[in-house]
Amino acid sequence: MSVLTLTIEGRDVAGQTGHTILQVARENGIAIPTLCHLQGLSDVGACRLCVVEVEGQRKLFPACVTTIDEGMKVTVNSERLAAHRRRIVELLFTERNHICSVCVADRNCELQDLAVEVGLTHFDLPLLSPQAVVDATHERFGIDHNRCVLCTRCVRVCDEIEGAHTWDVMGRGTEARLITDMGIPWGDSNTCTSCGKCVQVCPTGALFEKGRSVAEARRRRPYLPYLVAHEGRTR
Amino acid sequence: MSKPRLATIWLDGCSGCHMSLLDMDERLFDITERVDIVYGALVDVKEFPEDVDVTLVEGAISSEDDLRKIYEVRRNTRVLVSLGDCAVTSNVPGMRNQIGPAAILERAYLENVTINPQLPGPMVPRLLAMSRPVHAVVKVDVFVPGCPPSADLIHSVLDDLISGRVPVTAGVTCFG
Amino acid sequence: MTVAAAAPPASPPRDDKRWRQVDVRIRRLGARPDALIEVLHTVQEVFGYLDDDALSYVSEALGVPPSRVLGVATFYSHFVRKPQGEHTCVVCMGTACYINGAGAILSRIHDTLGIDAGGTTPDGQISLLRARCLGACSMAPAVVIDDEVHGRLSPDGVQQMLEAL
Amino acid sequence: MTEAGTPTPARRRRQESLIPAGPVRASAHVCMAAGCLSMQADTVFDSLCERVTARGLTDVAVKRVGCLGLCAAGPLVAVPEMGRMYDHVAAGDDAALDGVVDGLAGGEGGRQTATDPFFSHQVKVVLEHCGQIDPERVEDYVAVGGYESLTKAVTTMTPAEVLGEVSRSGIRGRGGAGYPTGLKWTTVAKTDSPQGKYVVCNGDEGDPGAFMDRSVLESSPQQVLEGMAIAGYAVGANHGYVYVRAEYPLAVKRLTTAIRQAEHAGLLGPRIADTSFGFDVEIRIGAGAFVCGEETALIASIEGGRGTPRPRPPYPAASGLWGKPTLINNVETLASIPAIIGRGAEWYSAIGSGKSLGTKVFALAGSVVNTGLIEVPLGLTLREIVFDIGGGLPGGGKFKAVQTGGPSGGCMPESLLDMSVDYESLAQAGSIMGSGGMIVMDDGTCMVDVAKFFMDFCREESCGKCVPCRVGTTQMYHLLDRITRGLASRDELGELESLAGMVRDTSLCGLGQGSPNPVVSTLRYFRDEYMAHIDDHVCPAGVCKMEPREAALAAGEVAP
Amino acid sequence: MLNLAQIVQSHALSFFYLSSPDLLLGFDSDPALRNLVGVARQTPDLARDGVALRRFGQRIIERLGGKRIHPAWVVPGGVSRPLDASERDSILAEIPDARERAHRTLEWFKKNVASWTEEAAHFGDFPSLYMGLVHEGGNAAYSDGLLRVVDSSGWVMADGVDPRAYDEYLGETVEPWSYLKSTYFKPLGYPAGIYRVGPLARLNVAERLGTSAADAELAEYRDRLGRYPSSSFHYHYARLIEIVHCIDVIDEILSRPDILDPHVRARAQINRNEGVGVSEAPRGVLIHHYKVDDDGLVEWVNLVIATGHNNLAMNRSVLQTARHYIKGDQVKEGMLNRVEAVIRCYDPCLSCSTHAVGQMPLEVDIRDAEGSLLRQVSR
Repeated sequence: MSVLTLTIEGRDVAGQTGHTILQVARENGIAIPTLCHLQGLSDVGACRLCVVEVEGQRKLFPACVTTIDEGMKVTVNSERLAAHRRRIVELLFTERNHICSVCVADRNCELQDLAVEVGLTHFDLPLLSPQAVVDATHERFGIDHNRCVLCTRCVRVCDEIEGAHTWDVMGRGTEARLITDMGIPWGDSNTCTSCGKCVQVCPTGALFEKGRSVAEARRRRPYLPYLVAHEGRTR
Repeated sequence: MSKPRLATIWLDGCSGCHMSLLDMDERLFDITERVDIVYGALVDVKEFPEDVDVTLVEGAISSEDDLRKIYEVRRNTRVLVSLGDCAVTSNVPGMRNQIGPAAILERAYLENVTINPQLPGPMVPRLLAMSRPVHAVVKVDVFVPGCPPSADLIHSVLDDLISGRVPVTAGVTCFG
Repeated sequence: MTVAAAAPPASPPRDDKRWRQVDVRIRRLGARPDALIEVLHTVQEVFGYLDDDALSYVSEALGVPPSRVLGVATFYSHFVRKPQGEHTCVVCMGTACYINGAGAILSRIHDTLGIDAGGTTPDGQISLLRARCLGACSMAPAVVIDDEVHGRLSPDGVQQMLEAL
Repeated sequence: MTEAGTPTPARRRRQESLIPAGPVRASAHVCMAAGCLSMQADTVFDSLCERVTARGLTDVAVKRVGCLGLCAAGPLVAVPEMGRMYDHVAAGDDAALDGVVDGLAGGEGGRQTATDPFFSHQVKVVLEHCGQIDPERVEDYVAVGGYESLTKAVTTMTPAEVLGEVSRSGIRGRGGAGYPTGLKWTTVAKTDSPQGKYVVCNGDEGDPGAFMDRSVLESSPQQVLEGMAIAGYAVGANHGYVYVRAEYPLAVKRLTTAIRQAEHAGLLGPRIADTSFGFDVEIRIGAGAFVCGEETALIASIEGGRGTPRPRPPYPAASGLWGKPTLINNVETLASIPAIIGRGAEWYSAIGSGKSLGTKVFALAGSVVNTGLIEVPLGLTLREIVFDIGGGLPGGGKFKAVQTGGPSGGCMPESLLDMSVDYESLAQAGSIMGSGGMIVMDDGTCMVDVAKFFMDFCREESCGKCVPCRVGTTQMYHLLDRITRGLASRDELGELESLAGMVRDTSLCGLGQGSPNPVVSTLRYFRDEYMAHIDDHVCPAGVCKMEPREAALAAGEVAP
Repeated sequence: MLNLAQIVQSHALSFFYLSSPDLLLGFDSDPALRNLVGVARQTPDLARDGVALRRFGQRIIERLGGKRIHPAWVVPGGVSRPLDASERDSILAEIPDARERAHRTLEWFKKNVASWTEEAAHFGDFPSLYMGLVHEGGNAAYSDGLLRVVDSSGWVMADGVDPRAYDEYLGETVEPWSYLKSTYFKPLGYPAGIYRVGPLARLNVAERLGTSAADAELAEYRDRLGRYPSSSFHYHYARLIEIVHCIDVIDEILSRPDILDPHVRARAQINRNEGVGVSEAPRGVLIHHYKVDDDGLVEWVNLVIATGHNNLAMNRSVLQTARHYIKGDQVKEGMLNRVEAVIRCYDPCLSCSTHAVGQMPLEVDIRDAEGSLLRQVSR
């Protein structure tokens, strides 16, 4: 595995071939906002929060899936990127119904943290306020589609780590939403092993543990050792 | 130089933001010494005055009454501050936007009533089709998200405004 | 937690011989998971639409997780999950048709049949569908009634044709 | 090679062409593409056969052929030996039918294709055989030189030489992006892959208002297959897929027949032209998703999944279908290959101008007299295409704009009519070549409404995977909708423009990146129309219905 | 304890921030000065006591629930985490100061009560029923206990009522001119079944409060005003006594040996589909009635908020005060202020109970005997 040298934010850094800009940046303490990325799961480059500028390229590149090249000059923080990230977080907040004040994940949600990180204080765009349901048929867990940002972490962890592939996305565009098996209530699923990995990886209050309220913040992913062990393994 | 004229108003909100304003405890008197409170829950003024320097607006715009008031506030205020998630994002009052006001009124005033169920009549302000954040209707100068924003944050915002600084809430505080 | 429902039978009651056509198609494609879309095409050709039984059956036959099957079946607008009417009326909403008045045609059909795009008349006679582009742009605005393309239609012309069905 | 159709007047089993045994003095080519077919071209074909037989013209053939191009004037019958074209030969119109037969018998009538501007300006490479051969008889294609290029390639040229020929021809992707085809082929060829490689023909053609691929597949499917086989030989792939839209049933039928006949004739399958090179083709039918026109989404669809694009790199040329190197070209690109190999790169690069070489097929539609299919050398001006070839606007309508590139394209106003149609100029004008849809709009069209139409299209066709496109298109649509209802403020217009920039910069695939183009280009050339809607609450073209102000004010939908 | 802290802070807000300007500066004083700032300038100590008492209540809520407004500590099945020793001790340390301020304010009020006799007589002084929560022994209850209803002479109309049966005793009706529904006591029907809740009602309904200092004050309260005082003006006096009481109860609770017990959370599945909870909110009886489906999703809710109970009483009080203070067609500002002051006695929270109208539009129609409109005054 040969080592490549490049500059990120003007700093000379080195990384192994095949590693992504995100990996190398984080190894060198350079922060890049992410949402759909989760170490241990395959990357899909869907939320676009981690797009960065590469010198000599008009296009922006998602740091989570773009592998490094020798002599690459990467800019992570620029006015343009900051504005794009703020807009992406705003779009997510306006797509469905993210009412932090009454959400089970209040003060324990990555989308909420991102709003602070990108400096979002309000939404210029109107809230789309779609109708979305809550499925609490599972004995221990529930899903609130109002809070889902379609990052598909749950789909990936269920497929790649648990192997049950209970979750998938149905429909297209902004009508897309998560389903269990043939679109049946979660409690009736016969592929779900009730392992709860999806609940642990969900960045927002969409997947939650029943009986555990906002006051009892749930433990987050760092405690899932087997996820880190499967670094980047895709199936 | 006369003291800045401060007003507070609360539209479709739960008064939690005003309570948080009072939660600055003794510092409240430091603020009241440096400003004239010309309108609000703590003073007995009925008409919104003219040339107000700063108005803290709590609550979403949900009824025609809110709409009338916010236009009046905007006309007479230099710096309009959207205080709290309801004003900034329509928050909980906005949750009815998914199903519209009719369903809410029917549930409360027709279904859940023992005798003479009826929808409250012409004297009360009509609910708008959508409950909206303040900046969806008028220009807002400062956003203070939070449900409620902490007393410290409200104090620092007021302190900045009184001293002529532009308060920065981006990256400091968040919704919820 | 309700007692886990008995797993759906390996293959749903298939007294209908049309299933054999589906089985043949599955076998010819080697029952590989990536033949999913081709098999769904066959099921829709044979049965007219994709109901949950059919989707579950295909999921079992190809070894594709049910959630993925439903995900694919609902991604593509060609697949329909409700039985279609006797007759189908597809209004093309491509650019050429749109600027030549396809919108007026669609609203006239809505007024005549009382249904919206994607719906079927209560008597199950006519299904109204909206297409992105049928490639009949030279005859815009175009409407396809039961696989027959009709070009340069006026709202009145469409109404007469529908009433004749 | 099977024997030509038998001349006996017995009722033909499946409407085969009427071909006399002896020498043929003249032949009537009846267009059987979807357009004319929908105007009962098959009845026209039967009537002509009966009349020719009744008149005892034993040296006249009546052939079923593909698209003759001028769909506006369908049903069409061409007599190539006399350079004539009969239009509006309606099924029940005896006078017109007799007119054709009189012509065949030696009389006058019909248009002279040599002088008619619709035909004279065209240079047919891709459409060369369209309307000449019977798409459902491989013999016809072989008779006009079909598969000679494939045979020449596999027997006399090395893959590298084929690559060189294609690269030197300067041909660029006809799907829309205009990526140099030679470069793409070389990348695939360079990547070695023991488990094999694939050639994929992208026939998804989701652009509304574009029907070039449909006509090519319906009129000369063999040409595409030959192009795929040559590509397979050049890049070292033995297996190909043709991905065709479900909305083109006739194209699928004729392609299936073409594959079977080609395999039967040894032109496809294990040993092509008795060499060790084998190439077989499978058809994959799309199921209605515009996004599947994008390479990685197409791959995901062929793999039986949801058509959601994947980030690139890795590009399909390096790792595509099932992870193997995959060459993906548009129908039109592949249909040009046989001519390039047959007549050489120099002949092809002599056509066109600058960096846009060769010919391009355009689908003329909208408010233009001669709606139909044309193939012209790149570099012609918009005016020549719309007015000279297209015959201008019907009923003397006033030209307002022409839209190219579909939902990722843009609108060109009158001031750009003299702009040359090539990749670079279109990009500069804020549009893209796209697949070739060219829709002419008269002054009865509201450009804001058109922008909203395309945004509505992108919103519904977005695969929903990446945030900027999924939510961005929906929010841009709402802003455009408010503008068309006269409710929007200038601030909202600012929001629209800033959102457009962000969606273009950050979306994962072409659909999202291109979705703002219609808005940006109509804002660039028709900003006054937007301002009329916003400031004066008026739709200059009278298309949009303005909401009453007082109601909107009372509902808090607009600021005072 | 959280509820008691809430009562202390809410009563402090009502008395010091909202009502003290009338009581201290006078109902007829200049409206521009008749506010908290005016009080702070004139009697800084009283204002400081108010702020301190409110802070005392809010700090308890903040320690337990993480934040002063919308705290997140109470969960289905108990509370999310136990109290730790340092929190208990820091609260205990603040009790003496709070107790002293409470008593000082009560003494100040008692000293001046004579100057408001006229107001006391016309601020909603009419017979009505009273409702509140009571323990078996007759002690006032704030977070459990059963409902008791007495009339103005003390006759017990209903006692030991299980909260689940609230809808047998309470009916709701709608007036076209208000989003606030009116509740009435069903056995007496509408509008006869007018009743009051809150501090005045609680002290009438209960035999005693249950803490020595407060019960002493209660005895003096009853000496001055009679066993069942019927004027809404006395809400103020009752509030101050309740502040004293709540502080003492908090002290008791914190001194219990098991206060730091970690077992504070019960976990259960959905074993019932319906539940009613009643407590004494600062402004009076608060009823929450929920129905959930088998998965635990709330399907149906009915909340009867304290201010809703008092709606009929408030309307009656406005009528009485207006009749008394508005003579002829001359209306002085102080008179209109009294009409509003009577509503302040109830300490209504219109936002919580209506969620629609935030401001009190006050319009007074002045008609002559025949009812023809003389003048219309709005404030």
